[in-house]
Amino acid sequence: MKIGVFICHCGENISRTVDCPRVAHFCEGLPGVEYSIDYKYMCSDPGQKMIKDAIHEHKLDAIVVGSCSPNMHERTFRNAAVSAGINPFLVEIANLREHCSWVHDDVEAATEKAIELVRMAIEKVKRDKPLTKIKVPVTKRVLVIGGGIAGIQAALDVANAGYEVVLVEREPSIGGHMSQLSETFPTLDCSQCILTPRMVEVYQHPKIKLLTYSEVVKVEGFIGNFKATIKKKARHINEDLCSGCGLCITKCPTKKKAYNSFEEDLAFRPAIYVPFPQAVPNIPVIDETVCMYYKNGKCGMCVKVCDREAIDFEQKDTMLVADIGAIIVATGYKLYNIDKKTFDSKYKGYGEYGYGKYRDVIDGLQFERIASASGPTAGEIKRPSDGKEPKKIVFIQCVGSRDPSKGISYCSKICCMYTAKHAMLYKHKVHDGEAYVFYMDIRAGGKMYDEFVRRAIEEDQVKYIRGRVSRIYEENGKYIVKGEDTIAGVPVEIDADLVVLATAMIPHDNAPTLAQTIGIPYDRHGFFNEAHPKLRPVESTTAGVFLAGACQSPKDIPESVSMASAAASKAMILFASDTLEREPVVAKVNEDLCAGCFYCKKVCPFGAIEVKDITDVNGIVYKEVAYINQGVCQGCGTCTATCLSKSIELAGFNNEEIFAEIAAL
Amino acid sequence: MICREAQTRKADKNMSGNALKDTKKLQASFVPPTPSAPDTAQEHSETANQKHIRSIADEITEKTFQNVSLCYQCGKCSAGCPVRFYMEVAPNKIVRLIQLGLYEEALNSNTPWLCAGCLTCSTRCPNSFDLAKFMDAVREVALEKGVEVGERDILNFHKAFLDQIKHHGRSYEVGLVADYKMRTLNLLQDVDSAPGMFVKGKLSVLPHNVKDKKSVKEIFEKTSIKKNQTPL
Amino acid sequence: MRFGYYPGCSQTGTAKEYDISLRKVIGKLGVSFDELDDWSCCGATSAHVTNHKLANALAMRNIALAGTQGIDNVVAPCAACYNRLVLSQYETMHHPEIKAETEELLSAKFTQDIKVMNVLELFMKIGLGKIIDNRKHELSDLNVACYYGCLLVRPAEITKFDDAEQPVSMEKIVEATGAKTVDWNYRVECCGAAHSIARRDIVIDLSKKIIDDAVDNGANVMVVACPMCHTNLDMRQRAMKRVYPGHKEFPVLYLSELIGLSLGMNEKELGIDLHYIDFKYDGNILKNTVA
Amino acid sequence: MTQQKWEPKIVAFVCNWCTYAGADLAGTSRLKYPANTKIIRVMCSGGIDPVFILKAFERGADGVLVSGCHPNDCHYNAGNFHARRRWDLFHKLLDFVGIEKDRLQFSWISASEGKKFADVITKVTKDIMALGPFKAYQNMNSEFTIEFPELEAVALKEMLHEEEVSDGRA
Amino acid sequence: MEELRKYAKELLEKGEVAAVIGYQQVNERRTKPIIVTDPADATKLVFNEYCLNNLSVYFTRARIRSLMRTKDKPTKLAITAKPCDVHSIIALIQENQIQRNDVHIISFYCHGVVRDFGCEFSGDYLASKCITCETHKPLYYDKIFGEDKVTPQASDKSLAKIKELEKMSSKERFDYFKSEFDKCIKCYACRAVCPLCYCQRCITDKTIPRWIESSSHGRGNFAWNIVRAFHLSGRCTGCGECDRACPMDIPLSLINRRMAMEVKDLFSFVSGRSLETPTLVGSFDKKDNDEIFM
Repeated sequence: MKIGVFICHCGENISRTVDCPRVAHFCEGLPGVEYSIDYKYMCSDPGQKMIKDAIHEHKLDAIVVGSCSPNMHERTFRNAAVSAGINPFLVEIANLREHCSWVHDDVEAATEKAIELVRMAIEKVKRDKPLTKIKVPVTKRVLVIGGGIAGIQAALDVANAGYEVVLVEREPSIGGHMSQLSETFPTLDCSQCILTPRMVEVYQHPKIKLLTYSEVVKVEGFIGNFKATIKKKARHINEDLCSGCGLCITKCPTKKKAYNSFEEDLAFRPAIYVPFPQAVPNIPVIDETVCMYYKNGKCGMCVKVCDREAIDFEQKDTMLVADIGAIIVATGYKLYNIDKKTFDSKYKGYGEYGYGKYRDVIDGLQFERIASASGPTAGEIKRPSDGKEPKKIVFIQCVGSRDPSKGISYCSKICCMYTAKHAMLYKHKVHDGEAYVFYMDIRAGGKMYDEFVRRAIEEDQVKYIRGRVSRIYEENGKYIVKGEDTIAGVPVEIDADLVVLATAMIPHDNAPTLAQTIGIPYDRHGFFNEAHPKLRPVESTTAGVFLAGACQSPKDIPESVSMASAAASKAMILFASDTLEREPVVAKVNEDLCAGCFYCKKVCPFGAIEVKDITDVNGIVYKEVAYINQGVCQGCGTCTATCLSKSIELAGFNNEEIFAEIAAL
Repeated sequence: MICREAQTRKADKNMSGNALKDTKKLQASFVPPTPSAPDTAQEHSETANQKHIRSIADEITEKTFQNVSLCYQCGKCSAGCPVRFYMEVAPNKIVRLIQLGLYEEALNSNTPWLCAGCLTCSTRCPNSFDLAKFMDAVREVALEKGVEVGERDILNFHKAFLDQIKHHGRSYEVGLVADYKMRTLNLLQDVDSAPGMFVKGKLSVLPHNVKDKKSVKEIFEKTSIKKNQTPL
Repeated sequence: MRFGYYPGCSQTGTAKEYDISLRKVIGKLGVSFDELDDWSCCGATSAHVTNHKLANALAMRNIALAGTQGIDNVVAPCAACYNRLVLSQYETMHHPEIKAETEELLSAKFTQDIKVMNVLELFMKIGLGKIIDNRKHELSDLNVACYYGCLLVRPAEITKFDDAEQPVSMEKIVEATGAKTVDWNYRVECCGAAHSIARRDIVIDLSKKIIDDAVDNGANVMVVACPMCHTNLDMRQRAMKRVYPGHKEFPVLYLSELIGLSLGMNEKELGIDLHYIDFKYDGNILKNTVA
Repeated sequence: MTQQKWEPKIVAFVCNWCTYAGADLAGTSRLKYPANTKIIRVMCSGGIDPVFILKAFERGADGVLVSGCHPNDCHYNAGNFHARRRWDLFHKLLDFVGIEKDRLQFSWISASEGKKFADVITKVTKDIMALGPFKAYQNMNSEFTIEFPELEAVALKEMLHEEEVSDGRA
Repeated sequence: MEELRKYAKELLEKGEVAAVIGYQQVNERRTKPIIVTDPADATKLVFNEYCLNNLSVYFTRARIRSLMRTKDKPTKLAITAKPCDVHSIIALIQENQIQRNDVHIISFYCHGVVRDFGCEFSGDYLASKCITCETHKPLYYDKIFGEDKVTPQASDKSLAKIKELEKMSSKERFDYFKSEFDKCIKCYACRAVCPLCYCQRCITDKTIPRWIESSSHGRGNFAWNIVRAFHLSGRCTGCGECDRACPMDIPLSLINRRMAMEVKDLFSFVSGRSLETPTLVGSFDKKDNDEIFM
């Protein structure tokens, strides 16, 4: 076998700590190595040409490239090899950058290590077998999880391209947090006015199957061939019969039994309800925990008044299974609840601000509802405790955000803007009121964003004070806000009527559970991880699963929408062809040697292993062996390690190859 | 940021030779105060053509096990400080001055001495910077350097208190007050409460002594502060 | 139940009554103390604000004594001592350098964590049920402002027994005596104890604010768990009257004294007569006489 | 490795999805850690055979690290759960036959834990340094020690190129 | 005894089973295995304290298995099994080596067997596994003979040895096992006698790549013995045949027993006790011990 070794300098990234010429020179002398060279940028066109030329000139059978992580350029070098006539699986990458030059300082030690890494790759490539990619069919249907603005946008984009969409929303209505907002920055246009037409479009779209009040409970399979199980929670309303007249809601005797979560607990709702008037679908839900019928079997008022007989107390949760080709996750965020937390909680509370204790210390979404014309105060600014109009209002930014001691280190990105918006909305409605904003930094990057903040300061006379607030306490119906103006260097105290805390954006509590269900990674906060922070921001590391909106990190509406469209187009790229090529890293059983213990079948996470009968000449079954369905196998190799007689091999990572790597140490 | 730009601008002016009386020239010593490895220190000396001296920020880091750069100047500490109104400079500014390498201003102010060590700032700091501990270290450094202390009386009280412990192992209030008054010549303060205390039997005329007084004295001797380790 | 006991210097002088009442109350609840033999001063504020090594060594000397005397939990009734002991132990156990240094300095070995408890933890451990069971009087006409002060609950990550901003444990204990508690704002504010002598002006201001807020929120007595706080809030009221002529005297009790009252002991037994501001509790009738 | 100062040889078997990506992140973040560890990539921690570890010891490794995705985060859903049982038992077995516990270490490192990767490698290197060279295992038969390089080559050959008899593939 | 012979004869005559795997007396203190296919030979069958062999190993032998695969009608195999041998059969059934329907278990109340042929049946010469044995009555059977008797008292020397080893330092333990494994001559008697070593080609015989060095030198011996013990961890039922078979007296079952103790501690699992419980290998619990992972 003739092997070519190519050592990349990566500009200076590798060569600064690894003596690349020495590595290349050392490899020249190794058995099997026909050709060895180093070059400044192997991934560049001249670099790739160098590889191709060398393959032709020296009649190489396999190549080893010492460069960056295989996650970066493995594909580049494989393609180069293929165009020169080498099987792509006879290309091995030695990770000299991420695993060597970037993490070590000592040139001698790093060079030694680089040589060993390349040697390991050479030994492996010697035993690599040519493999061909596996073709699998693609189901051209997208599952969109989350019906906020990101999910709506992604669903509409995909559906308008002519592909089917299943849109799953946990709440009774789509719309998400955007439907709760009063106005949006920096244009101050009405949030619901621009959102509701989109919601209706989703509802009426023939290609979109809308499943509200539903959750994804299981995802199996792989890119192009997922199988999703969706739990449709019982609404106790027959959706086909309900006309959405709302009579049941007005007649329900449990008027104020439950907090209205759409109004951020600033109002109440009955047991049977639609979250808000423009809800899509406009079909109520019965809350079993409140409904009298479920408590004592009596009432049934809604049944009596519904002339379409749509109420169904006996309705049960149902499970739906859908074949899916790609998944777009758009589950959004929630606001950091700043009430008191326990010692073992990931987050700590804000006892010093008395949230949860003082009714007039509220969070941003609550203020949105107070400012909203459709909200509990019909758009008049009134404080929750006594309904009086606050004449002095204090906004505090970075509550939770940028506060590692409370558990959140990141900037929530949208608070600077929405606080400016809140202050303006307040000043527009309470002309004689005073508005103060405590901030640490103003982060208003974006088109017309900084101008917006300046408008609040210059035109609307909002007082911005640079400094964090230390404490809030109540004194005679006023809230004493203790802060320091760090620019003037003077302590300040404001006796406010209402305090609005711009609390952090955090992922939903069950985001990690969903991530585990789908099989995508998430960070320590619970935000889903993108495949690459710069170049693959809308893809998860799991092929065929894309991310959109604030479930990936804090985002405002335009960012969520553009990310959703990007995710949609990623899914459509996948659907552009009928079949999909998959890495041929799959396991195979040596049937002669298989002892038929089927431990492999027990450990296989994908159910790819079947029982196969081996018959003798007389047609009598004389043994049973394991058989691996190549279409289902995902190539984890758990079976190979479990197999006692070592009768299973994983293509591309077979035991001989790994032994060779160990031996090269 | 504004403050720093202004300082730098002033520093530039200073370079042109026309030194203003209040110009603060920022030194290289406000680079991250984590103890640097020997090789990088050498590199530093080569480039800057001066030896890397252990800065006061370094000393504070060593004493407190925390990086001075942790403070991002949000001001929550100053906002909640109960004795903020009596201070010349806000507590967060003291950290800023140390971060900038303007040690004299920081050490001369009365702020560290007025700090009551109530831990309000440390408890509420969003970036988990223990400001109270930082203030302890600032005072300690000030004593080591022999800097003129902004609050003489408070220091005298601490000295008097520690003297009592050094000699008796426990604090002895009568001796403490007498010692403090001798140091400050503030003879009339507290005369209103002392007789009452005697009457109520709260103050004993004789000190309470620890049996093993020697061991306590030894602690004092072994940990005594060495003055003027390096110039300011 | 037995606990180690570190009284602290104040307990032998200005806070005699705290010591007396605490010992009597726990005796009644069937608990006893093993006083740490030959304990010395924890170093208090004066040590840690001027010399961190000294502060550490002075506090750790007592922890070392507990270790050699086979005491694995120590009650430090003074909030300042408690805070010094807990913090020094935390620092020592979490930084190997400090540990080695302190061990050498004191010729001792710190192998185990000694649990240092404040007086709130002590009563929580004894159990509120015990107080209720032994209660002679329900102090229901007392509206108590529970004053934690600064050092009792901070820093919460290290003291780990109650919330640093909105603590509840003292209220729970006080409510076990049948007294009512008021919600007020200065529960964890500092009284400026360290400057009690050198900067009396500051202390008077801070203490005045604390007392005023308690009164504004309807309290008729304040309960503290720290001799420093008590000195400032009780003794300094005389000076307060001179600075703020309208100031009305306001009784301040130690937690142990309040519990003692509910257990049926009288003011004299508990040493309440040693306070500057007189406080008499007779059966169910509150007599707050101005001296 | 240089003669004068002994440097431990450590092998890390890591899964492709979490720990390998975590190691990449350590690189992109320019975190520093000792250069003694060589990484062998497999698809899943569930696919690492205990014999790999024995082989590594035989081939002169002084320590081995096995690392994969955190429980519940496995790219293949359950591979690491099977691995966890396997490694727990194997670790106990090696301990019982007298191989120091720290020679073989395990960790869960996710793709976002570059810092943890660097910390773990540093810790493992430190632990192995403290234990010293694993001569006891490597020198088990003197004829195969490093002093006879030609025999070493024979051993290598035996390990990899011995003629196949029953696979029918020779 | 006569009952057994009569019963076996009937089974064979009725054609319910293709063969009876049993014991045959050699001399007063020795038996040997016999495969009875002719009903007339049923009279040779015996059962007593000298029936040491774990006959379930024969289920894994191709020649015996072929008896079941006659062209016209597949038949069962009968086996005379001690209660502890039944554990092995359970393990084999769980590992798909034999179906429960294909095996007819003839078992006995057991009160222990001797350590080796030629020994007198008493506490001093009781087989090690019998000392702590709790299954005097088999867990699964199709026919049972005999009556429950008391097992002689004996001291548990193997447990004492395990405890002794646990107290040693790593180095001492390493030296101990090295010296024990050094004795190995790679005869693979342990493998041949083990009912659970049924692989058609053992890992040690695999040559591309070479998993375990085949020469009987220190390293090869160490690797072989570790892999053998590891492959049996969570599977070994503790029949102790490996110990009896080893010509070099390597304490093989000592390691097996120690691993079984670990398995019980960590996962509350004992191999070969229940057909319903999932096997240890091939199942997991999300709450499994996570201690060793950083």
